[in-house]
Amino acid sequence: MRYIPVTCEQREAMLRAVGVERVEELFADVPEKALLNRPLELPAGMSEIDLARHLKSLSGANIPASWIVNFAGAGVYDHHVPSVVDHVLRKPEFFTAYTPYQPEVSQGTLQAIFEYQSMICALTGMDVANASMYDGATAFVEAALMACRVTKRQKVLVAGSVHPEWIEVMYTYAEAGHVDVEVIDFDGGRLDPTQVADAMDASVAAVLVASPNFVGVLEDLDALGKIAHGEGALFVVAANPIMLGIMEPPSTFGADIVVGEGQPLGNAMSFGGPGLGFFACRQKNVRQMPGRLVGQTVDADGQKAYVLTLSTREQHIRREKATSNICSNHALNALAAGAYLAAVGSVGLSEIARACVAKARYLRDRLIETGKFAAPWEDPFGYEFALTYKGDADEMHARMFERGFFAGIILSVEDEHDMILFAVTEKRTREEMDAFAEEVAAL
Amino acid sequence: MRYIPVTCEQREAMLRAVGVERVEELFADVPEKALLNRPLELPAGMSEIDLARHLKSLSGANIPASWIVNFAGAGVYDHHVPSVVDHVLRKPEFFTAYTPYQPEVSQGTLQAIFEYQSMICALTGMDVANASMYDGATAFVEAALMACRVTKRQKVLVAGSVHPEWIEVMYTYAEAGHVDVEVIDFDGGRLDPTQVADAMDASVAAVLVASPNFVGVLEDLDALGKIAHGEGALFVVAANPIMLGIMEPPSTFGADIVVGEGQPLGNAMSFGGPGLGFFACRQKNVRQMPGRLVGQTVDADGQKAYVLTLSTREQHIRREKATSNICSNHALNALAAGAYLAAVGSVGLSEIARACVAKARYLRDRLIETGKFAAPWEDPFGYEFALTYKGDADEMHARMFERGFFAGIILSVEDEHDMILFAVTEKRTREEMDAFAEEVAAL
Amino acid sequence: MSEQLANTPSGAPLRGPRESIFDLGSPESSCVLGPALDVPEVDLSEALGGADRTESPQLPNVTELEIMRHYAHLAEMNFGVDSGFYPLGSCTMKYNPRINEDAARFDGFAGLHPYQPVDTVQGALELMVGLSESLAEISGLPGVTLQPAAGAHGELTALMCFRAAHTANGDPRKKVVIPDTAHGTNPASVKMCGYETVTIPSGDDGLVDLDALKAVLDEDVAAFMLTNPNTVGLFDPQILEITEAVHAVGAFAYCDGANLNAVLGVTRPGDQGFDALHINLHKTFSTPHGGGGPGAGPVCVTAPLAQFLPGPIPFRQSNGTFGLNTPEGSIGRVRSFYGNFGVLVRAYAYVRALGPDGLAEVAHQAVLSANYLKEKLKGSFDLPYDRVCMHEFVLSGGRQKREHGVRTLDMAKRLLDYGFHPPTVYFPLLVDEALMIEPTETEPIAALDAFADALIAIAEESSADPDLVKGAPYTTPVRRLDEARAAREPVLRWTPPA
Amino acid sequence: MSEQLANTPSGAPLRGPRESIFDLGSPESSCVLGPALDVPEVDLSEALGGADRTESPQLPNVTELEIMRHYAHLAEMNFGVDSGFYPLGSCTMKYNPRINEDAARFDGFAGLHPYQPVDTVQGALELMVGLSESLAEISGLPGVTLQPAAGAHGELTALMCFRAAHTANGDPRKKVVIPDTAHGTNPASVKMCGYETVTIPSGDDGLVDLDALKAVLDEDVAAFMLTNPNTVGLFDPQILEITEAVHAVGAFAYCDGANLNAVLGVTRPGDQGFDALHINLHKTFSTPHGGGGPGAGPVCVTAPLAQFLPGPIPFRQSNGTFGLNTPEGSIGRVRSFYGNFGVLVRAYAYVRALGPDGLAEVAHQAVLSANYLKEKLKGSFDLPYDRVCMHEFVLSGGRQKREHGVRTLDMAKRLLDYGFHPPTVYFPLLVDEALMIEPTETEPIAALDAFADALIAIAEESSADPDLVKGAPYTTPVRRLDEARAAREPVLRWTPPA
Ligand SMILES: Cc1ncc(COP(=O)(O)O)c(C=O)c1O
Ligand SMILES: Cc1ncc(COP(=O)(O)O)c(C=O)c1O
Repeated sequence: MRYIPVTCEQREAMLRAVGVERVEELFADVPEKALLNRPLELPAGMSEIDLARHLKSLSGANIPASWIVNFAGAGVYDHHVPSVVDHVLRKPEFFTAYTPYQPEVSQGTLQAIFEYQSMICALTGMDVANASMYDGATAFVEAALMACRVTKRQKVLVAGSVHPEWIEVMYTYAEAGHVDVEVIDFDGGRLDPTQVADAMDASVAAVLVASPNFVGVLEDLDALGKIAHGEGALFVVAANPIMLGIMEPPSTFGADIVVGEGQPLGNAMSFGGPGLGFFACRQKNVRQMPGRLVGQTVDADGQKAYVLTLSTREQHIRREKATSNICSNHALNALAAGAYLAAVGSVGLSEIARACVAKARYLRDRLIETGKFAAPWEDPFGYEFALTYKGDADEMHARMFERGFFAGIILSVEDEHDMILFAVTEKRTREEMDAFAEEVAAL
Repeated sequence: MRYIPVTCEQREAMLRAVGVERVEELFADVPEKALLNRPLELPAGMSEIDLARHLKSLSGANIPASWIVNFAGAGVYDHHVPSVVDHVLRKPEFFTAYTPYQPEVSQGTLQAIFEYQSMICALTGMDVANASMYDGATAFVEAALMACRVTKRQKVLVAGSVHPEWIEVMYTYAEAGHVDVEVIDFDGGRLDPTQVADAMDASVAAVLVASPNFVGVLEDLDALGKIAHGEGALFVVAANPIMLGIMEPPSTFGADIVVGEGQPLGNAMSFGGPGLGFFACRQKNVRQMPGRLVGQTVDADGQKAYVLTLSTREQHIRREKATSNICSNHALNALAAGAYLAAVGSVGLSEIARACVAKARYLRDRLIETGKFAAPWEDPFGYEFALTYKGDADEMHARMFERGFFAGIILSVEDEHDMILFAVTEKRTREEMDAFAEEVAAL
Repeated sequence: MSEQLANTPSGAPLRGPRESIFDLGSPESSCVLGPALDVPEVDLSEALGGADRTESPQLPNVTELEIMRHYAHLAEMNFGVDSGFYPLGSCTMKYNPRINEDAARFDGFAGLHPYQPVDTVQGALELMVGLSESLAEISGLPGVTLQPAAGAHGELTALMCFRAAHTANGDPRKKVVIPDTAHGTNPASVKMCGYETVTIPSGDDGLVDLDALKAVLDEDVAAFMLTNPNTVGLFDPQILEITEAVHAVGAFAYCDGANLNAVLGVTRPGDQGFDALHINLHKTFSTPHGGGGPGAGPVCVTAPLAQFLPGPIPFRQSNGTFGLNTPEGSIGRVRSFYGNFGVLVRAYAYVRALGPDGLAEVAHQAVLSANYLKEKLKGSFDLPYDRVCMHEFVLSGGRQKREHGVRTLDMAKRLLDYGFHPPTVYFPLLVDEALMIEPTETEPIAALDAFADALIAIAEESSADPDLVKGAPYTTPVRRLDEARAAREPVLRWTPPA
Repeated sequence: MSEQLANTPSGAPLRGPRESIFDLGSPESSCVLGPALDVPEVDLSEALGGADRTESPQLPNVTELEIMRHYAHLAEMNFGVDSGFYPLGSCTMKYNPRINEDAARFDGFAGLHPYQPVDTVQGALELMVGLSESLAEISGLPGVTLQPAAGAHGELTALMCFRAAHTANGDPRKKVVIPDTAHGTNPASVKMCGYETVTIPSGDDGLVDLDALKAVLDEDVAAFMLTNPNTVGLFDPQILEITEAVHAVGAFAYCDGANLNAVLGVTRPGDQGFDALHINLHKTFSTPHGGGGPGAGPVCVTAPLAQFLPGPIPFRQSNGTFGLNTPEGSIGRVRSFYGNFGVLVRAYAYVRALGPDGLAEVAHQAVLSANYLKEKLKGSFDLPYDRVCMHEFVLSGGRQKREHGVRTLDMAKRLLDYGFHPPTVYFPLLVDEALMIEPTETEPIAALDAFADALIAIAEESSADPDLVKGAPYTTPVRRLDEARAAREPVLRWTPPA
């Protein structure tokens, strides 16, 4: 049988050693009523050849965005993954290991995560980063929960310009837990700091914003940070890690917690998962931080070595008093992010981010030039921007997909003002953008 | 610069340490007239992103046979490669190593090759197998050369039913060297042993045959071996390694040397290269064998260990007296073959070979049923067979390719008797074969 | 020999601590640069409204060679299932099939954007529906969400559904009951879901004390969470009574499915009376643990609870195509997008590879292998629950501690010298000096025998030469770590040498 | 510590000899079986005319887990470029870029059958033409065949072309001249091509002794083969005189291009007067060595020789498409199909990645790094040719042998303890106790420094404690091997235990 090395004779010998005749006897504790007593109703098992064919056919029933000219972003970005990254991930000593509970034989994972933590600190300007969260959305929610613990307050102000799915997740958790969520109205472009100031009071545990925000615009972090701190709340910033290669780190604007979706750092789009939640904060709040942390120490011979640490924050020690219930996290995605950042380095990351920014502007200009698109606002942005489309966006989108273009993401459909969100990564070429603009114009 | 870690400052320091000012000074030995003194006329270097796009577009300009319904064989076969094989090959400790000259840090390669040698012996029934040759064709020629050395004779009889490219290679080497080649006429189906017997005399060093032969038919090895041995010649058999899972090993029929193309054992088709020449012979002739050999010995602590051995046969020691000029061989392809044979085991290999044989018969019957094909002979065959086509084979082939079928290989075009060679591996399904037969019938 | 070893600088083939990647390379180098810019440059300060960086982030600057060597050395210091036997109880460290790794990387899966038009991702949705249907059949619980990113996330999701159901009934509740053998994520999830944890002690037999349970069950209890088979490796024979008692007070019975491997195709949580279950695909369904994730923790629920599941949920439309849909009463999203799709691909491939017979055989062999190992070891260690076990069993190092002052931790470390990954230790808390051993079905009998021999040898060493065991490990890349120092003076990031 | 080591059975994390794969598993298991048979079974004996197997071949029967573990352990015992510095002279052990590995595996390359219709393999042919054109430009020799499978195969191919050319001229010849520094494949190829080898001694400066060469050149000489830069790492400054002298007697000048890395974009063999050259793509063009291949040994020749090249040769047609063609006077095929295509893909990617500037920089840095290392080491070892070297240089361990009885082999083995792969030793034969060191351009300066420190330390150990060095290595998976026994009582295959 596939993946099971024990042969019939060996099985007989094992049964004898255990003192039973049939393996079914070992399940005597299962009440008769609860026994299935029939085979599972599932398709029969497959040989590897048949399985490979089946999986190829399922994957062939999709048209991957990565194969066409892809202008979709909205939380998942089509960046180039350097070849080394996957070669690192394929090392079985990494991917077939469990959480590094036995540090003596887990220095590989531990050191890699320690290095990842250090890189996230370098990007965000924070003092400490954890070993990973599930994704940007859950990292964002955990930041709100942590802020409540730190401030001993219960209300959070969430910018309406944050990814709508993240806000939904925030509401889901809030429903079940003990956080009150207030979402600051947003009607495009930049968040209005005065609206945040108006909602602010001494009951607020945190102000949570994203910059670039959902529509790609950079928020006025300086103003927002001051508003948060003015009432003793924490300032939580969700950032795009590629943009952090060329943007001032959120620490500059007083951020207390920086989170984000780390997928752009060497992780495949993979239909939206697994991604990578990165999470970083100030040293002083480290004991309220959720998630795993790797620290440096020495071994019995005095050699430098790494180990999971500060675990008294965690569920396996503190149970219901833990800072989070997280156990398995996204270590391999963090490994990818570390390998990615090592591969690009500070020079490469800044070149990549600059290319994205320059190309996004190029496409925006070209599309506006066609006369079919208009800019709804003129705020500074990264490599994602929204335009209104003078026509039926759904139809345009469908027709362009047939032609091999993923024409961004339709945000809203409103007579002659359908709004579309475009992302442009370093993978896009001028040629592709020109072709897209021309074809859209010709529709 | 890509792949070069030395920075400008470091380069300056190195130049100072070496005592020159400019790196050009290090090339002072190159006569002025021989200096290029201009940049090479090549396309400018590319970033990895651009390179990846370029390579994707080149590969996209091909229609891989592996993606369509492929009935082509003729020396390269579309077998399933178990997933583990490539995972083994991707281990950098294997693929980034050189020939294992330092056995203390090369036990991985050495043991893997030793195991490969053992598996080839198991399949062929021979006593010794070498670490690999370039491909089946060069292994075949080396077998002829070795037979000349062993017998101290100079003429070889080559079955006309051997792969025509192999015969061409034999002629090329013969031209340059000291072998006289006589090719035994072949006009389809099985070689006629009496023709071989007629050509036989005491000047013949070897009789070389392939079974299955180029048109898939199994030769009468028993008769042929006796003819060879009757005059003191060696009997050289080229075999298909998948078929060796279900066929009597050539040793049974007195083969002295068994060679073949090992591509079917876990190696990609890869447009015909790199393949794998396997080469095995009797113990008594081992010192006349070409190529590398791994042997088992012990280390200073008495532990079992492996090492390249009997190298006094080889060029780096014996120079012009060596048994061959081969140095780099196809070690990684041999590693693939070893991993493949370990993955399938004797049970799996026989299942795979049986499936090929059964499916080949199914397709043959279906095609003959259409009335458009006829069987030119009824000799026993493996999983490859020739049929004549009552129509324009070239046209049929082209039209079927458009429909996603690689309709075998056209051997000869002759009015209403175009001959086509079909191979059917375990990857082909009844559904595909039925579809092919129906579509051909409907042409 | 030891002098020469000491004499030897740490070069490549020696396994030992490595330089940080930050200490390699040099400021200038970068192996992956952006593409040649084919559009006009922009002025960053202007483009970013003045928020451009003034100082570049301190990232390593290395070439590919240095990266590959660095991670090669790190990998060499790691132990995975591919390295050897890994009987980490509760973690089901089975073989991770390679074809699953390949499939997850197919462009047609890995290259999908989550917001692609639905008609361009039909294969992905079909796969998710196929996996959901399989998990429903395996669990006996028809409602499935594939969204949760891990087991703990699944627990929380299920609890949120319970809360929503009770709330919808106008019957909000405050407490969740768990046994003292529960995994730490259970109480932590309870807390995150805004409930209060009530812990009940287990019976001497390691099973649920039904009376103790009944004593705490009341109309304020939202749920009882049970790992079944439980964390001492026993299937609770009173399971039907337990779930009945829970239902009697209008509470839900939750199954922590971390141990589902033991009962695949033998008994289904739904048939045991559970209302909800999370499944760790990274345990039972062979997806790799990745050194700590990503995993996936799908949740299966009864039909009435299905309306509360988080959305969107992929479903099969009447015309045979596939769509995405959010249930009416959904608790909302618990994460972005649809789940850890790359992990789901692997699990799907596993289910299809094995089929019904294969899955049942997994359970049979996992349980047989555990019992086989238990029989071999029970002479040398205390065995708190001496009965037939499921896929894992718990030994106690109590005897070794009492008689020789050797602790379970010492023996675990000593196992490293023998080339084995240690079992889970000190969990469940219930058992003194616990060693929780889960061999899984994918281990050859030779590995089981060798492991048993090693552990028995260590038991002998513990009496013959306790200090030897207490000083272990000796042969690992690093020796025992100063964990106290790590926590006392936390160094959580690299900093440039002063 | 050594007792505990000794005490420790060989488990997974310990590096040391492993069981044979034949000793694992059990007769029944097989991890990859054929597909479910969807056509009628056949009677094998009948189908195969009675030639069906009576006994199944003795292959290992193992599961995937056992395979992956086995090869994981084997890999751990191996040293590759990814493991550390690998200054193996004459082998150009540079970094093997990973994108090249990926590209060679693209379905659109790896899935091609060699007999596909030409219009379905245009991308493959374009790649081959692009590579040929690049190699022609780099070598200054316009005729290119990509067929040869390795350097030695290229040598033979070129010699066959020489033979064909002389024969075509009605001027068949008998001898090929080589210097005593020639690589072993040179005389072996000469012999395989039916020529007689004439070896000339090198001058004291390690270079061609022009007089000695002229003395043997006559109308019976078909060719002179020279590695340039040569195998002691020197570029022969008389190269133009040498090739002129060769041409003067109607012979061909052949360049063994194993050392082309030193002169990429600086000087071209064609411009040095060579008529033919083989290039080891697995050296200069970064394709991995694979533990002994596959490589590729394309041959570049002058325009007049191009007509003799083996076919088929991919070419660019006037309409911009690509075809395959065999030259008129071709020597015929030297192998099946078109060459080691998978290797060609990698080399092509490398040339495109670097471009003209990158290639020249490769040569510059390779030569600079070698000279840098030479300067560091020349104080501690004899340096037979004390002048600027190319990409590699040769030291002699003569001093250590004379003064302390420590041989070059001992020092090479001792380097293993320091974590480095040793240089090439005892080649070229010309130099007593030779150590041939080629750092390549892809090594960081830190690796060069560490290696120099190690070799200097070993020179010191050789005088302070010669036995220490003579007993090395100590820290490798196995210690020094009994090679004599391997040759005396050859065990060349696994046999079942009696
Ligand atoms: C019994 C039990 N429950 C829950 C979990 C948590 O699962 P995860 O790590 O996937 O969040 C674990 C993991 O170890 C477990 O063993
Ligand atoms: C100088 C020289 N010539 C020829 C060769 C032979 O090349 P290959 O191993 O590719 O056949 C080598 C390989 O080491 C070499 O160093």
